[in-house]
Amino acid sequence: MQDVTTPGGHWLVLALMVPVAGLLLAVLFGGRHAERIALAALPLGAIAALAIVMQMLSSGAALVYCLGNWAPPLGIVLRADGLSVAMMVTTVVVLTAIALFARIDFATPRGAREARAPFVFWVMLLGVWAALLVVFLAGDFFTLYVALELVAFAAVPLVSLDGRAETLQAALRYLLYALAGSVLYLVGTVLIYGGYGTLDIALLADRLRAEPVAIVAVALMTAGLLAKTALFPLHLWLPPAHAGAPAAASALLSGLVIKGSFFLVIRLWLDAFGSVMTPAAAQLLAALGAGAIVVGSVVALQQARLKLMVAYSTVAQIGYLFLMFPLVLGAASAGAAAAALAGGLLQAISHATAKAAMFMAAGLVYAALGHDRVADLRGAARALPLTIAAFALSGIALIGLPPAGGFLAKWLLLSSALESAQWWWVVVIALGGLLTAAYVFLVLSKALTTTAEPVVITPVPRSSEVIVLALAIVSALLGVAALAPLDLVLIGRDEVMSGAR
Amino acid sequence: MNLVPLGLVLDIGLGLLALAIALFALRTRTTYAAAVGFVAFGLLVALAWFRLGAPDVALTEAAIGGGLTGLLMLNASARLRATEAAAERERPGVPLRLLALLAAFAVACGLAIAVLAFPTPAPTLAPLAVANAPATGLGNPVAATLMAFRATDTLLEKVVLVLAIVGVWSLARDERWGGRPGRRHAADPNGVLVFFARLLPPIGFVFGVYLLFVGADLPGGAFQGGTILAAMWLLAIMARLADTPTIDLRWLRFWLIAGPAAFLLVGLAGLAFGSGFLAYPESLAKPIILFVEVVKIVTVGVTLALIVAGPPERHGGEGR
Amino acid sequence: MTTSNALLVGTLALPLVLLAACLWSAARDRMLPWLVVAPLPALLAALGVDRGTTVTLIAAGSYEGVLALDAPGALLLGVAALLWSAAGAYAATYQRDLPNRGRFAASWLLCLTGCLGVFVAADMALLYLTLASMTLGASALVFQDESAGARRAAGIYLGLALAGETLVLVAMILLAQATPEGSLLIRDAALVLPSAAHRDLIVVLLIVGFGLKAGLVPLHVWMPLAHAAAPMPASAVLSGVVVKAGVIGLIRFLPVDAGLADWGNLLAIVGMFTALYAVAIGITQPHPKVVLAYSSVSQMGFTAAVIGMGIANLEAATPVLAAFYATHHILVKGAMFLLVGIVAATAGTRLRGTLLLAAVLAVGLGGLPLTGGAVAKLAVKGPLGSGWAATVAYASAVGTTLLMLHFLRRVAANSAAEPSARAAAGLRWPWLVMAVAAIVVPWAIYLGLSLGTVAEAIAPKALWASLWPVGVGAALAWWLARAGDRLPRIPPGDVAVGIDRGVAAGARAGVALLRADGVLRQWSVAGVSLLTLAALFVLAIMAGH
Amino acid sequence: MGYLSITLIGAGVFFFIAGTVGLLRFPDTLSRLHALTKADNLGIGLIVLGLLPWAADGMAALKLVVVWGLILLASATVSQLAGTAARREGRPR
Amino acid sequence: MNSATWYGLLGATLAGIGLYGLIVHPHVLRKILSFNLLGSGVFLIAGVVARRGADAGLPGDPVLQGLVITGIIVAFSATALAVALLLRLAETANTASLSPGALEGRAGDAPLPADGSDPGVARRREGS
Repeated sequence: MQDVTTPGGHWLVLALMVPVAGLLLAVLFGGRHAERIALAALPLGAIAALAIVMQMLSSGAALVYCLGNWAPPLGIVLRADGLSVAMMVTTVVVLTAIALFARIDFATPRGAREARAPFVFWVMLLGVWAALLVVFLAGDFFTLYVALELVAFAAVPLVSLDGRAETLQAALRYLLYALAGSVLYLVGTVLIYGGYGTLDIALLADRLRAEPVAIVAVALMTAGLLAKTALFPLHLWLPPAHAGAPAAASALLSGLVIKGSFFLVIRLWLDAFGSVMTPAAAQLLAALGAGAIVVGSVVALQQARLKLMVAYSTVAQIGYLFLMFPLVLGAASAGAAAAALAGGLLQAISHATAKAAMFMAAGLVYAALGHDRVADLRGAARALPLTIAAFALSGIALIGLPPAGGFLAKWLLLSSALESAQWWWVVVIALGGLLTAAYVFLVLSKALTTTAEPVVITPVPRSSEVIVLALAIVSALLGVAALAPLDLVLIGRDEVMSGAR
Repeated sequence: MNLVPLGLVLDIGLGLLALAIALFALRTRTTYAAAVGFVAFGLLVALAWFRLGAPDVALTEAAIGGGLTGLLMLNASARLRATEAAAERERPGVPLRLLALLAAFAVACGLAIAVLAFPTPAPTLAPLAVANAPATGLGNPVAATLMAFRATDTLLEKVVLVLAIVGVWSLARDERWGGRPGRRHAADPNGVLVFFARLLPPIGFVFGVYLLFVGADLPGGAFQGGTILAAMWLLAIMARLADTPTIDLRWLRFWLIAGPAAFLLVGLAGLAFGSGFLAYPESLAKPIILFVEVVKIVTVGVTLALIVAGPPERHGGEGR
Repeated sequence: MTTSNALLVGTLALPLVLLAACLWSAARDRMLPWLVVAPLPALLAALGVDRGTTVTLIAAGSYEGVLALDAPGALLLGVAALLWSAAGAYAATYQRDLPNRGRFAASWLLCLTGCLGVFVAADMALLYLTLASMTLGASALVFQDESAGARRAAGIYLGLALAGETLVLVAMILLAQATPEGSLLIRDAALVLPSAAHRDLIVVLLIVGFGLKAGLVPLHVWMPLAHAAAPMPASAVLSGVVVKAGVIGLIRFLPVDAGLADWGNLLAIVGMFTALYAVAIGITQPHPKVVLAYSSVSQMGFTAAVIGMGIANLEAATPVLAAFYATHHILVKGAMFLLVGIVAATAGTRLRGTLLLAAVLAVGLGGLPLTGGAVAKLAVKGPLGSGWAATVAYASAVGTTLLMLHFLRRVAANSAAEPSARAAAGLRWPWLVMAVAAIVVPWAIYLGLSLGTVAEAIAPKALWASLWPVGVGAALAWWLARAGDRLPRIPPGDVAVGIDRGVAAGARAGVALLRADGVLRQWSVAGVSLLTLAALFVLAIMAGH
Repeated sequence: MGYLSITLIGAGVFFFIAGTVGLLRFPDTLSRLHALTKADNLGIGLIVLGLLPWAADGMAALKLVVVWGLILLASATVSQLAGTAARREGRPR
Repeated sequence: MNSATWYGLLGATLAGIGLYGLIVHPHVLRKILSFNLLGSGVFLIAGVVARRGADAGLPGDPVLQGLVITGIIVAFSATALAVALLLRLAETANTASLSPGALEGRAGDAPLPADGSDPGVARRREGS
């Protein structure tokens, strides 16, 4: 169907240009201004995101904007459906929390010369935000390729921010593996163009057939995206990278960056290649997810350091995200497919907020105790009550206990799996929750043990603890909050969902 | 005379030569030899692009693939000679190498099958591009694509360049931040290199600017021009006729973001005046695009040169 | 907002408010005296609120969180609140000088909120929420004195409890798919259960899920460990009330309906087996708290059997009767655990009066005439019917008497050494309140709800029917006192040793997975798997077309 | 006219082949550089001369000559640098 | 067999060589070099697609050629970042391999304190 700019479409451009303009100004002025520009850009971005939400709720359809007034196939469009809006709002919320948390670690004192780490952090924070907005809004596969590269370019320097050999090697490994993934995605894009003459997702949804060109293209693109999302067995780069980065950066990487390429897999499988996808392929993807849950959780249980354990928890939770594909593609009715999709997306949102809070809490523990060996966390709860409370709340959100968003996501995924009689995924979803509970309660039991005399710690600013607790509370109450806007997620997807049949 | 299709013979010869050099670069022991092989390979691929009827891309491939990437590789392999022996010990075992060969072969076959399975007549946007090119005031449809039809891709791509340069700078040591990128090059003041570095840059500069202006209607463009300007500046730096600026200079930061900023301002202006983001009114299209291109060539030149120069390694003081 | 609605909401509101106050360490350290107050709204609600009132707590989108009070719920709520309050008062003195009393108060309130919530939750999501918070609070209580044994017990308890709740969640979702327009109310779910699509699967999930909460064999392993490891007031509450979540679950979800008759029989068989098996293991245990834990397992098995037979015999009054029997068990078991604390803190010479009262209660559990136990056993005669279940009920009465006498002997054995020791007043009066309640309350309920007339209760035939099992039980107990040492030594939690072996095997598998992960994360292996994955996806897609 | 350019280009190709044979046969770096710069520059010169008549117009011819000039300049500089580098590292192999 | 198909197969072969080199070579600079071979191969395939799309008097599809130019520049920036990262790693830990084992026994940067504490923290404690 021919895309044309819908009313209110310009908000998409404004939402996208806030971080890009902020990034450029931050590089131009540098020093203290970088931080202030980033903190000023966040509310603007939030306003733009809310405007888009309002617009979508009123029009009830996806927002489209033809850039430069060139309609596809020649030009490119920005398209925002329910999925992208939900992810945009989540990104702004998590970024605000991370930015407020990072103001302590990456502050530039008044009058001081520009320092490396703060300048790079704030520029890269805006870079990640801009990149993710392009990932969520772009409607053209090549624009999404450039967005993927933007994500990689913004994420890699965050990993090696403190300049130690381990983080440099982790950053290099991450960059190379992400580049391998990008090239596979790029060759897939080229093949699609060769076979069907356009790269616009909406046009491709009607043209793509199960022909050799399309099959090879989607296989390579999927493999590339899974490499960038670090789905098991392609997760070699994630643990050292996310554990090595400073706390605020780890939260950014684990919470938001991997969601970019995951979102692309949704666009690829459910929007463009809906008719090419077969149940067997969906089962294979979810099988990798199940492998990720088991291996990620079991290895997380055996990690000696807290940040590595939380990183492996990310590996496991990523597997959780991919369980929705066989449920959506194998759903009996469009309603069941929509429920599974909403569940999968809510799982991604719940993981974004919970994992960001958990990594920041782990960072605070590291800063306070001077180490993060899980075995020696004794007395941490008494020394850092708010931080351990935040860790517990985000743990509850990951496990999927009510009232967290994870519970509602688990409920939707389970009901969809039960309705389409895919019993093995029911077992995997249930097992995932129990395994997550294992390592969360392992940490909590260690932290809650009291010591004879209180543990001496480096005082950690109370404001950081409050921010982390606030984000953890948001993720713990997401279950209740997400009930009302659940139908928001499915706006603009009805014609696409039916197309997926 | 043309019993034998000469074009095809040339292509196959060129292809086989490129393949031979690629295999040489793959198998040779030292990385320096591989880097030299790679430079030659880059130039051959540029020739292949001419054969594929894409002069714009050939220019880009020659300037960036053969030139700057080759420069990076040669420089890096020279500096990493000490680490080669240690890395050699971690070469994976034969079974793993066989598996890798098999997997790479499978993907290559998949690509080959897909290439052979392309539909005929090949779907193309050429007629659409040619039909709409006049509206952008540009004769060269590739430039029209880059600057008008997919202008946002180009804007984002320049943001990638900004992130790349900040990423490279982020690798500096904390105490070196604010200093001069790259190492201090030693060069004999009246040696051949200095003579060459005094003679070539003016020609290169003229050629770069020429590429910019000719790019509107013939193969060329701001990227290719910018790359040549960057090469000339690097040549001058290597001959110590110039030195990299300290990274905290305001003008440097300005020129780094000038390209994407110009694009953004033009886009927002378009949005404000109702014609749409990055939509140029028919009459003003050419001047706007030229303005953006001029700013872009300076930005691309400065950014690419400093990306190759690397993170700051010297204090501002160690000047000339 | 009528008073009954306010009371109903108050049952959760007060504990939640106190729990929120625990965020501040200053409030947390001074929270202990408030524990006794927390359950009072629930007690008033059980007494004051008329049955059937419902309150919508949260309304978000298509979901409403609803509280309701039905007959069995009110019974259990009232008595549970009484025990929680008494144990709260007990804990105020028992835990007073511990360094982590703040955390004890916080986990106590969390468990209290969840436990009371389970009795009043009317929709499935709220029920799951309350079950989850009860489990978290209970495991924190078990973990209270942070010894290795406590950590192991808490770990096993948490693992099994979460597994049980997951099974219940799956059953709830299956029910939610069958109820009219996906309503989450438990009442609708119970109505639609017999005709639901995967009826048998749902029933199995419910029985195993709630059975694990109630401690049916073989899912009982966590109870002896947890109840022994927890501090005294916590054990009283865990063993007395927390296990009742399983009972209320079975009562609410399994309607008395012809379709479920064979499942009712199966439940009864498992229940009766649990009752006898627990006694057999209990008598070999030296530690009084472990004996009490096995007694709880046995009584829960018996209650489950009552529910099972009620369903099999289509006895309409089963829910109320089973709840009534459970309330009696709450009162007696709570009193017994408090007793253990008092005996340990008092010299042998001063215990004569207390032990005599305890003996009456303990044997009452077996059905001593004129005690609460006798009335309870009389009430459940209806659902049990006259078949094999009735005879086994007698055997269970004998066993319980035997077990309780064994408990009395064990508890009397380890009273305080030096003669002048006397338990603090703060410990003794909650015990007295519970002891009196254990006798008075069952009678009050029996007559109040007119489950039967006084005449039936004191008819000679009924007295004799409840007396002879006590006599046989006493004789067996006398024999056991003589020949006790010849019985085999069984570790508490009997089958739990299997869990340890399982955990060890799991650890070995974990190390293997760790090594596999190390191999997979080598660069070349990851590169090959990236390309192999691409090839696999090509094959997977081609396979479909 | 055609025959003149064919002979010129043929000669140019011949010199290229000679340069390549020299590169392969000569023992050490310096003599290889010698062979390469001499033969190839002459070869490129002859080819450019051969192509001049075929150039579309004056500008194209001028561009060909400029290309020839730049190649001369580049190869001279590179051979000088390569020579000094080889001598400095004392590896005249 | 026309020249477009030949270059397509060439591109596929170069991609295969690039992937093999990327996986097998332990030295990261060789991996980056192989990555560039892979990139050239992929762009060649794009060139073939553009060549087949020659129409309306153009030797090739200009839209795809524009994309390839953007792709080449992005690939170059990635290579430059990777090389800079590699040089800094080699300077810090004088190793150029990705295996964690390479970082254990080395002088270079002060090794991570055995107790797992983060030197960044130690520095920040004295610094601020």
